[in-house]
Amino acid sequence: MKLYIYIIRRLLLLIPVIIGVTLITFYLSHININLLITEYEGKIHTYAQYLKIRKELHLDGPIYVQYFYYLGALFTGNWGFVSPGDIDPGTPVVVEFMKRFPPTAELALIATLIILALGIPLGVLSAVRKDRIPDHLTRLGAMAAVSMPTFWLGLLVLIMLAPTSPIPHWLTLYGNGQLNWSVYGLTSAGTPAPFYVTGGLSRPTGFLLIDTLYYGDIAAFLNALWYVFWPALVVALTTFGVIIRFMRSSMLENLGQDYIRTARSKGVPEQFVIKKHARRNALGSTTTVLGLIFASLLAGVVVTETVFNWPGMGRWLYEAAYNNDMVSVMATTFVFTLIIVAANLIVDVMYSYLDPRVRLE
Amino acid sequence: MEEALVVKNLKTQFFIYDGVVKALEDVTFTLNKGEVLGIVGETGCGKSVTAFSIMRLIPDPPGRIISGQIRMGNYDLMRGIDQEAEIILKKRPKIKHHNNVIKKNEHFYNKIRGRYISMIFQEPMAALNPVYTVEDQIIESIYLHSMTKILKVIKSASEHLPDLKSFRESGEIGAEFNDEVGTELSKIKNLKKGKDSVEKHLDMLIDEATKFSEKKEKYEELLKHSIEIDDLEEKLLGEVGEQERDSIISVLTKEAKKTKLNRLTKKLKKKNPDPIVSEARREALALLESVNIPNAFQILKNYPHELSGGMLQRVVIAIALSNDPQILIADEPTTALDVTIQAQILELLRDLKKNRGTSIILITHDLGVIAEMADRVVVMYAGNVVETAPSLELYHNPKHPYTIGLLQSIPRVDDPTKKLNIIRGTVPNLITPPAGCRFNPRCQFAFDRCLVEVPPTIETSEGHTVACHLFTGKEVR
Amino acid sequence: MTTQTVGTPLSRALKKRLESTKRSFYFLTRSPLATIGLAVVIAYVLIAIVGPEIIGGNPLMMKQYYLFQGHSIVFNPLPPFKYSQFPLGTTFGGYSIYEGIVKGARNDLILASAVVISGALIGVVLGSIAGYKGGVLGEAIMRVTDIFLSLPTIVIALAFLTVLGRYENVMIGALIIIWWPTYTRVVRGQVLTVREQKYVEASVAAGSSSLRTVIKHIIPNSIYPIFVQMSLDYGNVILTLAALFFLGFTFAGPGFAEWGNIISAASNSAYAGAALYNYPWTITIPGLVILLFVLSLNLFGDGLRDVLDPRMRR
Amino acid sequence: MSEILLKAIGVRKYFPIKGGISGRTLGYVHAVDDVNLTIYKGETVGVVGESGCGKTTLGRVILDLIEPTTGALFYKPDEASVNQLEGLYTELTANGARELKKEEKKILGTTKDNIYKSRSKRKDFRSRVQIVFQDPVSSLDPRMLIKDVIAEPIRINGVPKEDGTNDGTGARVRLRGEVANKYVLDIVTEMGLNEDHLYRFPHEFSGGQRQRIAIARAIAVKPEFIVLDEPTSALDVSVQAQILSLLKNLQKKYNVTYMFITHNLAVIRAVSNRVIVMYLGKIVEEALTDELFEFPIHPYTQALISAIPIPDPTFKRQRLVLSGDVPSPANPPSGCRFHTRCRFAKEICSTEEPKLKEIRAGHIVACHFAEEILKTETSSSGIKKTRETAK
Repeated sequence: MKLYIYIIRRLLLLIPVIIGVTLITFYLSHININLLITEYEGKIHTYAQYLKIRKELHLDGPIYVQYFYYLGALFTGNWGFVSPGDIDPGTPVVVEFMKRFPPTAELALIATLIILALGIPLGVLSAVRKDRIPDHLTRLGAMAAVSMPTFWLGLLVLIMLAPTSPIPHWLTLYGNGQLNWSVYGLTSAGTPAPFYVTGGLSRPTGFLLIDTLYYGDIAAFLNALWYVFWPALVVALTTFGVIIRFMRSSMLENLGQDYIRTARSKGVPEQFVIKKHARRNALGSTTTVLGLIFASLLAGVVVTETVFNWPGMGRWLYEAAYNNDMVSVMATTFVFTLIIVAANLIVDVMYSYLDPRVRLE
Repeated sequence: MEEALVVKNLKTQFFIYDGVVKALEDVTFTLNKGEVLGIVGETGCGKSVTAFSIMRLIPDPPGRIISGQIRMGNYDLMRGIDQEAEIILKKRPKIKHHNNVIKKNEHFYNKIRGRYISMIFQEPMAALNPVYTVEDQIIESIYLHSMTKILKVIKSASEHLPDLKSFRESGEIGAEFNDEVGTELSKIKNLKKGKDSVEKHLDMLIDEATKFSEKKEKYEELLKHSIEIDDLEEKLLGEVGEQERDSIISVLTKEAKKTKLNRLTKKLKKKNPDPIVSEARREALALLESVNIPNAFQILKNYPHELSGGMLQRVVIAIALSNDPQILIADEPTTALDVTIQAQILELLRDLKKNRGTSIILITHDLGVIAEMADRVVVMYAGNVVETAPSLELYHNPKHPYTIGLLQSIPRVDDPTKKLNIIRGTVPNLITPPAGCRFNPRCQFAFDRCLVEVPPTIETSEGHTVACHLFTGKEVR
Repeated sequence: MTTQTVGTPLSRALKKRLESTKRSFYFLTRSPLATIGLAVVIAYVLIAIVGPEIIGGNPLMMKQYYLFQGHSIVFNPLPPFKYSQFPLGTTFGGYSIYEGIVKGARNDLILASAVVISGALIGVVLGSIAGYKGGVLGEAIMRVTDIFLSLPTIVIALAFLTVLGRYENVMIGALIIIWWPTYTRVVRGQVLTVREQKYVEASVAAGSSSLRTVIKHIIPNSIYPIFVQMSLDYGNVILTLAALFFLGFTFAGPGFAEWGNIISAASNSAYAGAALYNYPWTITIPGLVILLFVLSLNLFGDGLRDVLDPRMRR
Repeated sequence: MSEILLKAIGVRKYFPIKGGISGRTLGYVHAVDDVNLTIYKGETVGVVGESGCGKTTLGRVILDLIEPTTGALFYKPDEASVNQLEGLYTELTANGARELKKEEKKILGTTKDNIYKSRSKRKDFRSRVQIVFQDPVSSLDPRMLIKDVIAEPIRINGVPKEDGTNDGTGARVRLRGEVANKYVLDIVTEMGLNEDHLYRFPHEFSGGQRQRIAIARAIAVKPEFIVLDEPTSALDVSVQAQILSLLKNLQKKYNVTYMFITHNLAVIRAVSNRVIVMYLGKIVEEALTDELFEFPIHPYTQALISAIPIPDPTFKRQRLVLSGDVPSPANPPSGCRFHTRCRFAKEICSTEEPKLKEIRAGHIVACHFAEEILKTETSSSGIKKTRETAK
């Protein structure tokens, strides 16, 4: 099968998944009607008004009609407004989303990079030195990392890098470990932040790292990198154990295969037996768990953003949930789910690229 | 007759939880030049362990060659094995795999494997890496051992460029040259695969030669370097002092790193490959054609899962032949295949022996295959060689009770009236093998001496040796 | 078999079984870490059972320490090892960390057990159906499983807690919804391999009914990976629970004895200033308690997998 | 010949190949295609062919372990109904109905006594037949004691009441407690195992012993018919000889009928009375064993026989090495399925499918050129003849 046919096939398989996901979010958002109409608070005084608003929101029809309107609103970008009690009350959810998405994407991508850069070599090392000291250390370390509560590790990092900590001042994270929100231009108020110098400039992409480079401010870029790195590291550390474990076991399995013996019988030096023959095959099967890892990574992102006060979707979700802002909660839930679905798609395509047998089926 | 390989007192053991599996105990045999030596026996008798020990492919842990000698011509292949064994016995069960001595031996052996001794395996489906194309896996082997040859062919092709072009026009190979490209051309001619194939080869040669001329100096330099390395390897295999050996190995280690085999895959995907890749690919093509693969040029690009078992076994054989080895070890090459495909593969092996003069060790449990293929036969039982004889002699005058029992327990398609004779019991557990002769619990002739004394190997007639107390004669060892 | 003539065949067989059990045990102890893990887990379970009874008081809530400064009540943290009544000190809000840990062990273990056991049960039932029967029903089950697998864990839990309210049942329910698909998938995978085994076909050939085949052959042969999965998941459930409590989605007030809740109490006030740095024990100690428990579970689960995976034995 | 034990008519088994974007059925693997088969009481029928020829699937279909796509199966049928059905079937196929036809399905499907359709017949059938598999590792449940492995079919089906009778008329009884234990012990003793073995798990046995246990499980319910699916392929020759002789003794003692599926022609020659050769889901040749080995007619059979390595270095013969691989059963060649590898192939072979015809007494072949081959070729490809000329 050609690769593109495989991708098309995989895309078509997404449709039922997305329908299923919308069904779940629809169920959640419509089970508690009162929450749905909280944004009309203050406008409702009589029962007649209540009925009117219920009609406006199409909540009086049969369930499938409600679902239909829900889907319509979902795909036309009419996602409602951020509730009072949040940071920016009254903003359309879509606008809020445009602001919140880049920070989360930045964090998640850097965390993914750290995971891959650490996890794969360590997994290979662990397998090649099976049952020897490097293996034991790697496995124990990875296992300890995944056993840590994400928020706890985050707090420890914050304590370590707080301005009151005895480390050199330029290493600390600004403002008691909290990234200043103005860096992201999300609030008008706030103390001066590293990037504040360029304040008043527009944010072309919303990505901290890209924007600083856009304005050619290397110092700000390095500073931003420092800020992104720590939460990303926390997310990565609490997630990458799975990839080490999987890489290790799949390396071991591959090293026991007959074709490894064939390679050795050709006189292939041991380092290439590992680099070329075993690792490539192990990478193929390890990609299958990347989707799962990404899902747990996003869960870590929600917690980490809250701890580090990172102005992304995770923090938004936390605040919205805390304030019973159901509209924002459902929006973020839906988007997070879509991200995971998309990540699974990418992983499958990667897998079929790495292992030609998959395309055959 | 000249000896290609001498195996003496080979002893291999596996160290597992339940104890030490004495898989090979004192295995001795010789392989003569240009003959097919059959090794036959049942599961667990140590046939494959013997092959893997010769190739030093015993999975470690848990397995280890404990002692023994293997000589290939003048080369001592077991150099350093005593040193290794010493370390192992001391540190068991926690041997350091990356111990320097072991590592050095590994480097030394990588020069032997695939170059002088090659191996083909039982399961062709599993023997090839599923994520690399067929050509990738053949070229890998050529790259490792035949770099000098590749460069020489390209160089001489560039010298004969006008001739090659005129051959290309006529579509036929005419005059013969006395250098590398001449040999290659006569090889192509001998393949007799038709005009298309000849043109394909010539196209590739012309392409390489042109590119060579463009960057002549660079490739001349490479060739010089490659010859130097070859000389070093040659030296390493011969008798060298400890210190010199270490220095050669360290040079070769660096050299091995430079091959960058993991980049080969990318190079092969390029539209316009460099002449080295192109020549290697041409040789891979010639190899596939020589093992009678139809549409060889397309097959080069295929992945293993796209080919049938018979085809894959041919590819595996092509890989094994890629550096024209002196010895080929075939470990149950047809067991996983259907009878009609088995017939094809056996015919191919027969041609190979005839045309290339390769010495073959054929390992199988099928006495029928042995009868068709082998010149001499080694019968193994429970890690021991129990009988060695020329094929005809063995089938018509078997001596050892095990051989006799084995021959009588095969249903004969040519003689259905023959009654099947049963050897009672099963192959013993090799952790606690029976004392004395290991066959004694199953032997119908066993007497008290068999239970305590390991039988010596006795030569009963010219070239026929047997390890059994029932016979008397000249003790060979 | 001439050497073994003592006792009846059955007693000889039992002796052999004992050997084999010893062997399994050997494989477990070959990894000392797994053994330590098991020991620690057992210790936690004992604490969860006995601990709250010894301490007394409300087994669900932590004791609170406060003082009057003038007319107002102040909840200052107490350092550890200073007052015998609060051996590990207190958090902001004056909650006894020691009580939180001991009583929290019981609360956490009960909550996590409810989630993991129900998830595994659902998984075994649905996975066996999807794997053995296959067909349209099996396909449908797997599609639904796939959809639930793509829901992000904490996110969906937060959504449930928002929409349905912050109740214990909602939290457990949300976590079950997060975890059942994994089990369904694992069980189905196992059943699919076991189903292809010849002994299943032999049983069918002997006239055995589907139900009998599933109960006698399929489930016994595919159940072990579930135990491994459960032991590994247990830790993850604990972590997720702690995270939810840390985020403030408690269903029983700030004094509820739960490991994440202790850290929550500590860190909320920490946002106020440099307090976090000044009172590090308020988050370090409960965090270490979680870490130790989850790590032990993971070590044990890993060892268990090695023992049960015949490929690892040689 | 003696009484008919089993009769299969028009059996086909097509496995769907799922794929494409929607996972719809793209085609079918023609594992067994239009097979008619008669098995007589007390005989051993050998079924031989290369991997992918459908022999294993045929064994499963004959035992009703997988549902066939079409076909009818009769157990000890009365002659009249079989004749009627065969008549109907010939009529249908004579009309060129090679493809699956609804009508055919209807006629074969609704016939009474057809085991594939009748629930009660099926249950009775299951208690009278057994199977032994190739792979001794996976054929025994690793978590069951040998005692329970052997007792399982007894618990489900019971055993015939009168000891040793095997005519299928006796009522079956379920054994319990001590009696059952004693019964199981008797069976294993007969297989050359002892009481100690009963309380062990399968992984504690060697391949040969496991195969004995599998045979014990099959023989425990005193079946009338056993399908042996490559029972010795995974075993060493010395153990193979043990198992073959055990099977022979059991057949004598219990008067059981065997269908022996294998790719090993030497084994077939040693054990069977009659041989069926299959190629890509079709029967290509069928004859008594000696007849087949001495006068193979179908070019495929000839090649197969000539490819058997014979353990005698003096044995020289003309070798017929087939070119190419077995085509994929998902996309079998048109006409005669063997024509892509056949040395006699002419144009007609690729267009018209040859029917099975009786060429010599009891010797059925599906080849357009069977008569001609018989006239010219037999002397060079039969085993015995070559042997004589070689000497």
